[in-house]
Parts: sequence; C-alpha cells; structure tokens
Amino acid sequence: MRYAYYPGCSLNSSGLEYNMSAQAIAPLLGIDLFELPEWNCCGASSAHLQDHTLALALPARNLAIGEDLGLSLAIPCAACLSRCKATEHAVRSSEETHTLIESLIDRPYTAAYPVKSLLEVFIESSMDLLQDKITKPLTGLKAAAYYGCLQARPTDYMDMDDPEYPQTIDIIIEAVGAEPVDWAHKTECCGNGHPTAYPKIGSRLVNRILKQAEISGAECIVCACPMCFFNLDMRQKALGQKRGRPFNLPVYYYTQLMGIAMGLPPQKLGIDKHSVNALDLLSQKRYIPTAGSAAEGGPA
Amino acid sequence: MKKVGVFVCHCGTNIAQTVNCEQLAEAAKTLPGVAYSTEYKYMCSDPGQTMIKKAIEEHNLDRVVVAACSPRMHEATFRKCVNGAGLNPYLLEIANIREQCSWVHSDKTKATAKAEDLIRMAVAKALKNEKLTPSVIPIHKRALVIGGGIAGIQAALDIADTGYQVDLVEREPSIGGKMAQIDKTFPTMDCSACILTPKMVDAAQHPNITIIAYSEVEKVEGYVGNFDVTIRRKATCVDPVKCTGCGLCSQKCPSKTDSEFECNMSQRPAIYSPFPQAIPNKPVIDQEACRYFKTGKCKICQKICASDAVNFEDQDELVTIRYGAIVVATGYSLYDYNQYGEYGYGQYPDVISGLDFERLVNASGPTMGKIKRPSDGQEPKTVVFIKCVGSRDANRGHDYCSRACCMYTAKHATMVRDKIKDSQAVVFYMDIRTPGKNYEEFYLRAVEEYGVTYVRGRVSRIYMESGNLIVQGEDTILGTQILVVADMVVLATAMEAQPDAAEFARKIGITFDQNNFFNEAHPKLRPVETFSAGIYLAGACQGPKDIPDSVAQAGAAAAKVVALLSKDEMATEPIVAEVNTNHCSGCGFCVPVCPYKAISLKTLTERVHGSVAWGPAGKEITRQVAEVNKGLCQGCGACTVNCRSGALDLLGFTNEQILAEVDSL
Amino acid sequence: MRKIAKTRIDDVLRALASHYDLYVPVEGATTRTSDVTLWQEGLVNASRFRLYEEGLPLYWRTNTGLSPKDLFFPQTEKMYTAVSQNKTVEIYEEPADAKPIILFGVRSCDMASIDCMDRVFLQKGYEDTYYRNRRQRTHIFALGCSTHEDACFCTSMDIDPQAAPAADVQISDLGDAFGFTPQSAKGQQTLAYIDGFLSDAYAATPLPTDPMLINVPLAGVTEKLETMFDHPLWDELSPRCIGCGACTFLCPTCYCFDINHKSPAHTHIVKQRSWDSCMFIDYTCMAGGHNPRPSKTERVRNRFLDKLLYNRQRHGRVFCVGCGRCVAKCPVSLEIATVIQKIQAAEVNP
Amino acid sequence: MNENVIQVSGKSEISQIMREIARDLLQQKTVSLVIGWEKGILPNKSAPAFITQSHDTDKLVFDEYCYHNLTKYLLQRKGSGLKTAIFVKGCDSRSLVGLVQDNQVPREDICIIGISCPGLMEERNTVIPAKKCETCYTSIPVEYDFLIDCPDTKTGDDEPGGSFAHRELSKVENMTLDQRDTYWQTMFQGCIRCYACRNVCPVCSCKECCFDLTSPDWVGKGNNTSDNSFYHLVRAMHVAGRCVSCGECERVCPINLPVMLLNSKLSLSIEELFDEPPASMNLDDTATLSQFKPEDPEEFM
Amino acid sequence: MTMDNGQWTMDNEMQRQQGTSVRLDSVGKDWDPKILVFACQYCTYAGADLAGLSRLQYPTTTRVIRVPCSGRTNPQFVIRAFQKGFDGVLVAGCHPGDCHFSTGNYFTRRRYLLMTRLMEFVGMDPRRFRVCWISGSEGPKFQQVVTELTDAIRPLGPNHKLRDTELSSLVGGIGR
Repeated sequence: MRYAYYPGCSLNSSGLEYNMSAQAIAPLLGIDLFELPEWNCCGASSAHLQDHTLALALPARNLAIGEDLGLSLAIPCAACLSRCKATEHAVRSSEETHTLIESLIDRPYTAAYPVKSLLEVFIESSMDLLQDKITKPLTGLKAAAYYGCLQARPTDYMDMDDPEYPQTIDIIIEAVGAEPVDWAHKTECCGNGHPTAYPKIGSRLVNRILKQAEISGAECIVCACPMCFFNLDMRQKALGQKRGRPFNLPVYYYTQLMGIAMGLPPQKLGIDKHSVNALDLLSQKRYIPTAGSAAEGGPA
Repeated sequence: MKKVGVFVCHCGTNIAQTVNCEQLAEAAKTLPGVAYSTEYKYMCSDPGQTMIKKAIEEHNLDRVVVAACSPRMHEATFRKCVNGAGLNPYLLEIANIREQCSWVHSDKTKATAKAEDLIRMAVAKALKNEKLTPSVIPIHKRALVIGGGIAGIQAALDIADTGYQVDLVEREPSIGGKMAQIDKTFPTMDCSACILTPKMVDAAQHPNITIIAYSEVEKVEGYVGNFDVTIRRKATCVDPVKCTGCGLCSQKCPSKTDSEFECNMSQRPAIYSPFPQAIPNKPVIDQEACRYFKTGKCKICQKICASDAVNFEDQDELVTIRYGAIVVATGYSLYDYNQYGEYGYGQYPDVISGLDFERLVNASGPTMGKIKRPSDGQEPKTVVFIKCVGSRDANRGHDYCSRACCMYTAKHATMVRDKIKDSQAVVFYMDIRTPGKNYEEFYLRAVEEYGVTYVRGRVSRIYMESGNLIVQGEDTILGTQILVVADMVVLATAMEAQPDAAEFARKIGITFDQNNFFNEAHPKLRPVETFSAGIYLAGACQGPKDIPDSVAQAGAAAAKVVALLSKDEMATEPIVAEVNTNHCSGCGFCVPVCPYKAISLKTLTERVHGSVAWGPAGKEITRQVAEVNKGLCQGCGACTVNCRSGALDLLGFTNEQILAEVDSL
Repeated sequence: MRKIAKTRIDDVLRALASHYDLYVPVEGATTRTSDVTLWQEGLVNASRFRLYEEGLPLYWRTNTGLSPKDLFFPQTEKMYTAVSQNKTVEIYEEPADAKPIILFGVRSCDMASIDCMDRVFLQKGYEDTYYRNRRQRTHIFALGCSTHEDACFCTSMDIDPQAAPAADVQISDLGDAFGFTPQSAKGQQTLAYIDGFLSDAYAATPLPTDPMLINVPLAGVTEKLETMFDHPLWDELSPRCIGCGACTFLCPTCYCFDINHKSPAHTHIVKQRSWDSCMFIDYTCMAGGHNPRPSKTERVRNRFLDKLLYNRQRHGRVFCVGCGRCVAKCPVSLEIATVIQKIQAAEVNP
Repeated sequence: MNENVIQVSGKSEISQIMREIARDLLQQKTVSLVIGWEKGILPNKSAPAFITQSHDTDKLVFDEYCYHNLTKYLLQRKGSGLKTAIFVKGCDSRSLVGLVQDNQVPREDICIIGISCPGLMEERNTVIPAKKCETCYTSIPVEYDFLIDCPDTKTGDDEPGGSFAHRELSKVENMTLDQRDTYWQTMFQGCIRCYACRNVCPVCSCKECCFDLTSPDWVGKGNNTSDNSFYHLVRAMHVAGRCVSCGECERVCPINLPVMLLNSKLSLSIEELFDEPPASMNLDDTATLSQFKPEDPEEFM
Repeated sequence: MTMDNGQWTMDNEMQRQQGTSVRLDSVGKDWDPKILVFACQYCTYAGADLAGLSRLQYPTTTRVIRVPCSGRTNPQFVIRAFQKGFDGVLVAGCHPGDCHFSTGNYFTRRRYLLMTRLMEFVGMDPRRFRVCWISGSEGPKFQQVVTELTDAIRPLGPNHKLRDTELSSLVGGIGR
C-alpha cells in the first residue's frame, strides 16, 4: 500500500526516532511511505490561534497535493493529524468553506482521500504480515499504551476506535507479544508545550501520567506522538528528582517495539537516542543482545 | 332546484358600521340559487333565529347562508337553529363578515364589496353542501390498563371505583413497577413500599380489577369504544389456582440467577416471585434459568409442591379481549451509563446507578439496608453523586431533563449522611431543579441540615487508583479542578423511554416523539389523550415524571376513560373522509398519511365489464380499495390530497365545495 | 407553370398574407416574439399550420406533424354563450369571420382528408355551419412531395403524392424552386396577387417522390372486414393499445367531437365543441354509467372498422389517406398500416 | 439467484435467450402470458408483443428500438391472479418496482426477466442514443427473477437525474420568470391533450384519472392553454417522488413537448430537499409525498 | 429550444391575447389585487379571527377559504385559483409540530416545498404565491403577511400567468 507520508516538522527533529523506526519497518510490512513532495508546515499549535481560515488552508495545501497524487496522507504526528483532520472535516461539511479553501490554496481539494494517522495505517494494513515477521516476541513486557489527547479528540472527526478507551496501540502491544496494562490515563493530556511555558501546570500533567503508569505496573510507556514522547521521556528525570525517587519508565514509539520484535537493531530504530535509557530494559528482557555483546552479535 | 336563504347580521354596529348590510342583502338576491335574502340586527338572538326558521318554512329554503361573525363563534348555534327548522345542520354555511371583514377594514365601500364576495363564496359552497349525519359507534364498557407500575395501578383503581371493569396487564410476574424497587420517596421520606403495597393489594382485591401479570399486549385492532386487544400470557409453569403462594419451591430451587429486582446485586431462584410483597403472589418459572428447562433434569419444585401446581408443559397463551378504552402506562427505563467511557464503561463495580443505590439502602435489599459498596462490601465513607448522566447531554444521552434526579440525589445524599457515620456526600450538579411542593425545602435541608457538599460542575473522569475511585471534575464556581477520592460513586442516570417503546407504539397505533416517549394529543390542553381516540397516557411513558405527577396523570387518564365508558354509544363528527370505491385504485397512498390509522385497504371482488386481457372467462377480479373507519377519522383531509384520482374526499370540505368557492369569485 | 426560387418564398407569402389569412406549415411549438423566434428542437415532426408571420420557422420537408384539419374543425370551438341575468337567459352566438383564407402547402394526403371531412360535414344532407363557414372561404395550395416520412404510405391508398386535383393551386417541388399551377378559378384569382414575383418555368419537371417504405395494398380489406366483427384478431390486437388519443387527434380524417360547456362565472355558460377520441374510455359512456364499448377490444375494433369499413359504407371511401401520422406517432405501434397487414393475414372461417 | 443470471457475450444474443426463457415459462405453464417486444412495420420500429403460445415466442426480439416500458400493461391483468412474465430494461424495472409498491401488481404474480440494457437509439436518427437513455440511472434491472446479463451495458448518467437533466433544466432556469412563462405557455398551448403521456406513464396507475372525471371538473374537455397547463403541472405533482425517469412520457408526445423537464425538476428538488434516493430503486421505499421528516427544510416561517 | 439572440421579452401574441383582461382589471395606483387564502381552521383561520378581535387593519384584498387542515389544501386548488384570475395565493396553516391533526402540516410542507419550486420553474412569480405558518395566536402575523403580500403584488399588476384568459376575454366580450 502506498501512502503520501507527511513527516511534518517534528519527525526530523524532536521526533527523529519515530521517523527512523517507521521508515525502518514500513517496507518490511508492505507499506510504501512516499514523502509528500513540497510539503509545508501544517500550522499546528500556532495557526489556529491566529487565524482560523489560515489554520484550515495550510494543511489543505498538503492534502491537495496528496489528492493530486491520488494518495491518502499518512501522518505520524498527532498534532499534524489533528489539523489535517480538522481541515478535511471543515471541507466536507460546508460547501462554503470548501470553495473558500480552494480559492486560497488555488487548487482543487475535495477531501476525496481520507487522511490517516500512521498508527491507523499500520493497524489497517500490516497486522497480518507483522505476525509472520516477528522473530523476537516481546514476551513478558508490561507496557502502558499512551494515546494522548490529540489522536482521540475531538470525537466528531478524529475517528479513533474509542475516544475514551482506545485500543489501537494496545493491539500492537499484544501483537508484538507484550502485555498491555489496563490504566486510566491513556488519553490524558501531557500538556503539550506547557511544561516549557508553564512548568507548574505542565509538569503536574506529566507527573500524573507517569505516576499512573507506574501504579498500573507498566515497565514502559508506548506512544504514537512526538510531543507526548518528548514530554514523557525528557521530563522524567527532573520529576523524579523533585519527588525524591526516580522514575524509570522508558518510553517507546509503537514502531520501535514493532522493529525490535521483527529483529531490527535498536540503533536503526533510534532507541539509543532516548533520554531515559531505553536499551537496558530491552536487553534485560533479552529482546536484544546485552550492551557488551552488541558489537559482535548484531543482527545480519 | 336548490333554494338558498341568505341572512345578513349587523351584529349591532359591529358589522354594520363598516359594511352596508342592506346592500349586501339586496346583492345576495341576485346570486344564482338564492331564493331569499334579508338582514337583521342580531341574527344570533332569539328573534333572529326565529326569523331564520320562519324563512326556511315560508320559502322552502334548503340551504342557509348566515353572514355574521366567525364560524368558530356561532356555527354551532346556527346549525342548531336550522336543524330546529328541519334542515340538516350541515346545509348551513357561514360567511365570516365580522372578524375577517368589518373589524379589519375601515373603507366601507371596499369592505362591503369584500363582504359580498364572502357571501358569494358561502352561497357557492352551500349549493354543493349535502346532508351529513353523524354515525354512532357503541362503547364497550371495559377498560385496559397496560403497565402495572404506580401509574397503571392508580388508573386501574380510579376506573374500577366508578364501577367499570378494568384489566391491568403487567409484563413482569408482579405489579408494582419501579416504585417497588425504591426505598424512600422524596420529599416526605415515606417508605415507598409502605405506600405502594397497600395500593397493590387494593388492586388485587378490587372486584372490578383483573390483574393479568406476566403478560404482554401482542396486537391492538379496532378503534375507540371497540378495541380488540390480543394479550400474550406468558407461560408461568405454575397453576395460579392451585398455588397457595407458600414459597417452598423458591426456597428449594437449585438454579440461581441474578435478580433483576435487586439490580443484579443478589441472586434469585429460577422459580421466583420478584419480591416478598409481589402481587400476584404466585411464583413463575424463569425458563432461561431453570435447570429442568436447560438439562431436562431436576423438577425439584414439582416434587416439593404440596398442591401440585407446577406444570412444566405450560405454554404461552393468546387471548383476545374487547375494550372500550386503553390507558398506556408502560413506564420508563434507565439510561445505560456503560456508554460513559470517562466513568469507566461500567467496569468499576463501585460506580453504581441511583436505582442500585435504592436497593443498597433498602432494608429488604441485598445488604439488608446497610450501605455497602459492591466491590468489597465495605461501608463507603465518601460517596460522590453525579447528576445529569445521560440527561441534558446531547452528545451521548438525551437533550431533556429527567426531572426527578435532583430530588432523589438529594435524598440519596441525605441517606448517606444519615446512615454512615463520618461520611461525606459530594454531589456534582449542573443546576438544581426543584419545582414541586416542598421540593426546594427538601434540597435545602440536604445542604443545610445534612451537610451534603454540592459542587457545580461536570465530572470529566473517574479512574481507579490504589483501590479507590478518583473522581476528577471541575468546580465551575471556584474555577478549579478538583479531585475527590471516593469509595463509591452514584450516577443519577437519565430516565428514558422503554427500549421497545417505538415498537409498542406502532403496535397499538399511537405516536411517539424523537426520544420515543409517547405523544400526548396536545402538550397543554390534552395532556393525557393520544391522537388515537380512546387511548390515554399515564406516567413516565409520556415523559420523565416523578411519583406525584405520575399518580396525578393516572387519575386524569382514568377520568377520561370513565367519561368515555359512561356513554353507551358515541356520535362521531360527520366531517370525515369518504372513499369512492369506483375510483379507488387501491394504491394505499392515503394509508401512511393518516395520523389516526383510520384508513385500511379492503379487498373487493367484482365482475368487470369487458375483458380482463387474456383473463379467465368468468371475468371476476379482486382488487383492493381504501376504507375509512369513521370512528377513527378526525376529518383533517390530508388523505384527500395524497389521493391523485380524488377517490377520497372529505365530507363538508369536498373538492367540489372548495372549487365552488374558488370559482365563485 | 410559374415558379419562384425557394429562397424567395417569403415574398410570395408576404403578398398573400396581405390579402388573406394565410396559414403555412411551421415548426412545432413555436413562439414568435418581437425579436426572437423560439421553438422546441427535436427529432419529432411536430410541425403544424399557423397563421403566417414573417420570421416563423417554416417547414417544407414533409407533411406537417399535425394535420390541417383543425383549421376547419378546431380542436375546441366556441359555439355560443348563455348569460343569465335577473333570472332570464340570453344567448349570444359567436360572430363569424369573413376574411378569406389560404391554406398553403397542403400535401396530397391531407388534400384527400379534406375531401373526407367535406363528406362528413357538408355532404350528408346536413351542413355544419361552423365547418362550412371556414371551408368555403378557404383556398388551398397543395404541395407535391419529393421527400416523405418513413411512415408515409399514401401510395397504398391510391393517392398521388405529386398531384392533388381538388386543390386550387398545385405547387410542385422543382428542387431549388416552387412551381405554381392553378387548378381552379379561385386558384387563378389568388395567383394574380403574386404573379409579379413569379417567372415562367417551361418544361420544368417536379422532383420525383422517393419510393415509400410501407406498402399495404387495400385490396379486399373492406370486404374481408365485413365478416370479421367477431374475429379473435381484435382480442389479439387490443391489449397493445394504451387508450390515448394520439392517433385520433393526429388523424386528418377523424371527425368526432363532444359538445360541452364551461362556466367562467356563475352567470355565464359557454357552449363549445371539442375533439373527442373513440379511444378514450368515456367516449361511449352514457349518463347512467353504461358503456357499450366497455373494453379496449371493442374500442380498437370500432376504430379500424370505422376507418376501413363503416366510412366506406357511409361516405363512400375508406377514411385513411396514408399520411403516416399514426404510424409515426402511435406510442405502441398499433397503427393502421400494421393493422391492415394483420387483417390481410388473418384467417377467416367461412 | 446466480443460476438465473444468463450471461451473453453481446447484445445480438439477447433475443435468442429471451425466446428460450419465454418458451420454457409458457411450456411449463409457469406463466400464461409473456410480455416482450416484436419487430414493427419498419426496420427502426419495434412494438410490444404479447405471447401466450410457446410456438409464438420466436417473434420476440430485443434491439435498440425497444423503447416501450411494458410494465404498465401489467395493470390489465390486475386482480386476475394470473401469472405474467415480463421483459424489463433497467429503467423499466424501476417502474415495475413502483407498481408493486403502489399495490397495483403483486410481486409474486410476476416473473421479471431483466435485460441489462445496452442502450437504445433514436427512431428518427438511428445513430443518436435515445433521449430517454440520457437520464438512465440504472441500466441493470433493480429487481428480476431472471437476468439476461449483457456486457455492453450503458448507463446515461452515473447519478440520479445527473448532469444531462441538470443541463436541460438550466436552460429554463437561466431564463427570467416572464421568459419561462412564455416558454411554457408556448409548449402548453401546443399540447393536444391526447393523454399519451399519461396513458403510457407506469406511475399513472390510477383506476380513474382525475382529469377524466366530470365531477369535480378539474379540467374542461376543451383544449385551452390554461387547462393544458393545469394538466401538466398537476400530473407532474402526481408523479413527484415516484417518477422513475423512464422518459416514456416525452418519447410518446406527438408534438415533442419537454414533459420530462417538469418531472426532472421535481426529482432533483426532491433529492436536494429531502436527501432521498431516486424513486423505486427497491421494494421497501416509501413514496416521498407519503412521508415526512420533522427536520425537512423549513422555508415557510 | 432555440434562441436566435440573447434576451427576449414577453411574447407579442401573448400580450395581445391577454389584452382584453388587462383592460378589464383597471390597473392603477389604487388597483387592489385579489388574493385567495387557504387557512386551516385551527391555526390560521383562528389567527385571522384574532386579528379581527384585536381590530388589526389590513387591506381588503384577501378572501379566505376555510379548510380543516393545511394538509387538505390540494395544490390543484392553488393552480385553479390562478386560472380563475386570482393575483396571489396564500396557503397557511399551523406551524410544523403544532398541527391539530398531529402531522398534516408536515405533509403540507413537503408538498409545497416542491410546489413552490415547480411554480417558479414555469414562471410564476414567487411573490404571488406564498406558504406561511400562522398560528391561532398570531393575529398580528396574519395582518403582517397579508399586508406584505398585497404590497408585493400591487406593483406586479394583475396576474396573467396560468390564467384562463379565454374566460376573462369572454366576460368582457359579452358587454360589447
């Protein structure tokens, strides 16, 4: 299956690991991520605070390019996804908006090809193939699936399987042989940019999620959004210091776990780049060779 | 030759000051068909009416046009008047030259010209008027009440007390309904059972009431005064005549299943009465739970029954009974809060509904009245109440307010504070609505005397943390987020229509609204009638209601039933639709248009002239034609417009009559 | 013979129109406005005779879609008005017009149909005043056919598509010109008005008529029909009929009418007559509801017996002129040419 | 169902299959009458055929001139209880569904032999597709007992009342009100009230038509533009929501009136206003004017 | 249809035909249109009565035909009214949801949504033909609607569209 891959600005920066892992596993699972040519910023987090029309027009251009290619967009970043889905919804539900947007981007856009999250793409088209490709099932790993807020809401158009109790990441966790834990904060907000701008509010939100994950017995958190990943991974150290007891919850993208289960080297998936050491847990569980033997025993 | 008399009324000066009545009367004389015309100061007065009667006799008039005030004012008066002179009342037409002419115009010339036109129209129509006679339908003096909750019981008692026979149909093994499950009633805190069960006993012992429990209405045919209702008596497997109600069978029954009456918080046997005071107090066998029906072995109850009442061969039975009137009191059901993902999709055992709570505090309930939380049987110290779960929530529930929740939540919170030492009751609410006698006072008591904490805001999420429920919400008055660590959460779930309400409504021929509550005929003026004559509503099947309102409506419905049954027969308005079967093609377009289900198709067999192409020699065909039930038809005429060939026409407002009016100008 | 180029025909028409009410064949459903002409485009021949006005889209190709019969026998014709005033009734006759009429471009088939109509309205011992009034002041210019409709079969009816001896003037299609030959004194007289536009056409020969596609010789049909009243053929044919009036209203020889009235006001009654169709179910329906032709079998039988047998008995000729209108327009192809074939093929038991 | 679908490789084979099916049905006495088409008097004419004897089935044909929607003929057998087989094209099948919905024809009495339609040609210009095909919405019958499945199937528009109808309508809609009036008055003035459009219309299934009644006298027997307008407008309202766009009314009009324009206008309005699928696409539909939704558009406040 | 050149105006012939009736209805500043109102007896007829009880003044242009329900108002009546020479028609009934007969006016609404479009399609000026919900308590609305309708029609002059001109010319013809 071919998709127009829209990395957005974060996948080559803060979300590099997501990009690496997704690009690494996609071809193995029969998914062709063709990068959208001449893509522009989706405007997330700032455009819709400035100008509502602009906030629709920015993603519309990308969507129109995709439509021109006859491809659905596959979007890894939850914020990009949210903006694109918002545009798609607005164009579909009002002929007036539709005309306005087309005149602004100066090309036709009919919302004919549904926008998909990368998560959705993997769930829809690769689950069967995945079963054949798994060489190292992650047996015994307890993982908390964390979806964040943007993938699930607003419920009108985000089409998550279940906005209050989503299952898609849990399904992937099960598929790679690990054990998803049941916990209450799957869709709680991680605070997005707030931990930087308003540390008091932001860190409380992150803290709450980490604490609940810990209580649930999870050994790691699995997410599907670069912003969530960033917050949960990078803030752990400071929050641990603050409470006087460190958190030790490696955070993975679901694509990374899929890669490991398929026997790909962790470096190729960017697992060596996390703030919270994410390699140790994997080697402890013997999913990857221990750090010492890595040099000689890398996969072929 | 038809002879029309025209009578122009001055109405004092009301008409005469802007309309030249003498001129009108003169002009009317020149109209075709008019044989006599005159004017008078007050046509509706005695002398005026006498004048009309005399003119009818003297001039042999066979149609009368009165030009006067609105027909809505005096049509009945003048119909009676012409009838007094031997004319059929429907040969009268009124020209409305007061409300729609003299009072709204000031130019006398133009007003007079318009009045002339109005008379011309009335004469043209009158010439096409035909005699109409009301038809009479007999009233069968027996009433059916469907639903044995408090509304149904009350309606049945009220009807029965006036001397008419009433059948009370209930689908559960016992009457009593939701009220039987409730512990105490607001605002008086009477014990619900203490006030309900005497009424149940009254109903059971009333010589005019027959309780048909464990039965459902299968089919309703007929119309006002003559409903033929088919009732399915479900197999109870217990002979009600032989059974003494000793209860031994229930005690010994080895099959257990969740008790619906106890909101699945305890178990009951397969042969059971739902609760100790059940009426009729004869057990039934729940075939789905019964070991014998599942495995073919057991029959313990049959062996143990001293009076040999258990009969495993019992079958459902259909009976058809004729009734003159029907009261629908099928009640409500509760919103399934499992749809609220943020409240845990029903996976937290200590998040319960208000009705569950009623059973928890009830002395005969699963916990003998001790408030214990379902998960571990501990006494909860902090109980959170959340209102408007499914009510006033267009996204997931219903738009409407369920009306009773504010009060019962106040009641529940009070009971928590009352029964549990050192307890805390926190109520999350959107608004407090207490529009009933002593309701506001009751709520204030909960706040002031019992110290219930009211927080204005919605709860966004409930989750478990270390075995406790964390209730995360917002206090919109303080503008802060709050977290409450609760031992138990009680949801005030919305009252909603029974799941099978729409299907039931179609079955018996009444309409329902967008929430599947049954429609009253008029929201203000006919609150207990339905659009189907002879069918009345009582209780929460019509919309969310508390007990006092349900009882009041039941009484009102009973009064309507009694008024209907007190007559031996009923005259129906003769302005009804009529089918010309020669023109009717049987397309049935009229059928769905009729709001009263007054039109049905019947099959005719007839010989046709000429040949049915390549038909049998006999040339006899069957065809369907529409048939109007004059008892049900209310004369709106909507069917006539959907009848392309004009085979359906509305008497009193026929196509010919209306065209005559159009053409006359 | 005198001729005029087809491109100049408007000169002739204009000249005639100044002396006569001139009716010419015009495309169907036409509206002539001050600055534009509008007509319904389509493959169907819906042309008809209309009062000449300059700029109307004229139709010369074949015979007109609607026959010229309505000029003598309008579809709806006011007869008189009764007015009731002060309880008395007065009758007002419709005033008769006197202006002479020219009917320009009538084909041989329609010429024959006018003969049929004359037999009905003028020659049966009673003269229909309304018909006579129009017929008598009409001069007819017949037009010979070079092309014809697929459905035409006048030759089967012994009609010469090139010649209509009963017309006052015979027009011949000379290719790029029309040739005029007077055939009566009236014809001479009318041609005098246009003589200035005409030039001599010595030895010009009209274009020949294309051969007809339908050939249904009538020989023996009438005689055979005398024995076929109860023949099963009618039961076999009639189901196909949908009971519309297209054939009768298009037929140039159908002459049935119904007298009815309408009432514009309480005081007025207008008596009028309008075409009726024997294919309509209520045609023979009597006041009490009895209908002697209750089914299509009787109605279809009647129509064809009438055309091919009864009228011959009554008026001395078969009332079909092979104009092909019903053949072209019958929605279900239950038309006279097909029926003649079926009659010929039918087996009759002696 | 599948064994009742007979695949043919081209339209020339359809006639042969028709004859075989008809012969079987008559021989086995499954039906007592087969309604189909036969050749007419001219090569570019076909005509309705009524076959009661199996040896007559060779008369049956299917070619590009089989315009006739035969379903209305079923009314002639109404109430007789006799079984009839009928050939239908895609468009005809919808009107047959309509007749069943309108309680005029019992479905069980009819054996429907569908033909997935390769398209028809104009009788008077045999290279132009027939006008009725331009508004075709389904060339494959929506209901059938047997289907002669021809691969050359052709549908005019891929949407109900698709672009063709829109184009035709816009010609009138682009006029001013007075121009429209003149246009329609011109058309209605020409009408000869032969009632062919009504009599051929499968949706006009009334036993007695209101225009034939003398009481009430909706239209006079005389022909005048006003009464002609009344006839056409009212007929359009009567078939509103049930018209299946089979185009028969316009085909049979001897003077070529644009009768279908009125019907298309209403069909498209219905689609726009009430968001309803085209009429009679399946047996469970309810006619537009026999139902309502409380949330129907509100223009009359 | 063919149009030789762009715009075209009202047909001469038609104007000629209608000439008689134009003269009949002496058009002028104080020309009053004739408007037929179909009023359902439970709402609009009551509303009109209420206008009377409140002595609300409106033009004398309307003639009301009482029908039990707006659902009884056959569109055929409306065309007939135009045929017979009315200059405007108002069909009025209870507001949807308030029908005395529960659902009648919902059917009215459906039917007339189509009917208004059809009438406009054949050239009827929408200002001449209105459908309006007027309840029994809306006396002022009745006054307002008929006043507006009268004011809207007056400048349009007498209606000729769909009108049976033969009839009016005939009525005129008698007098000569």
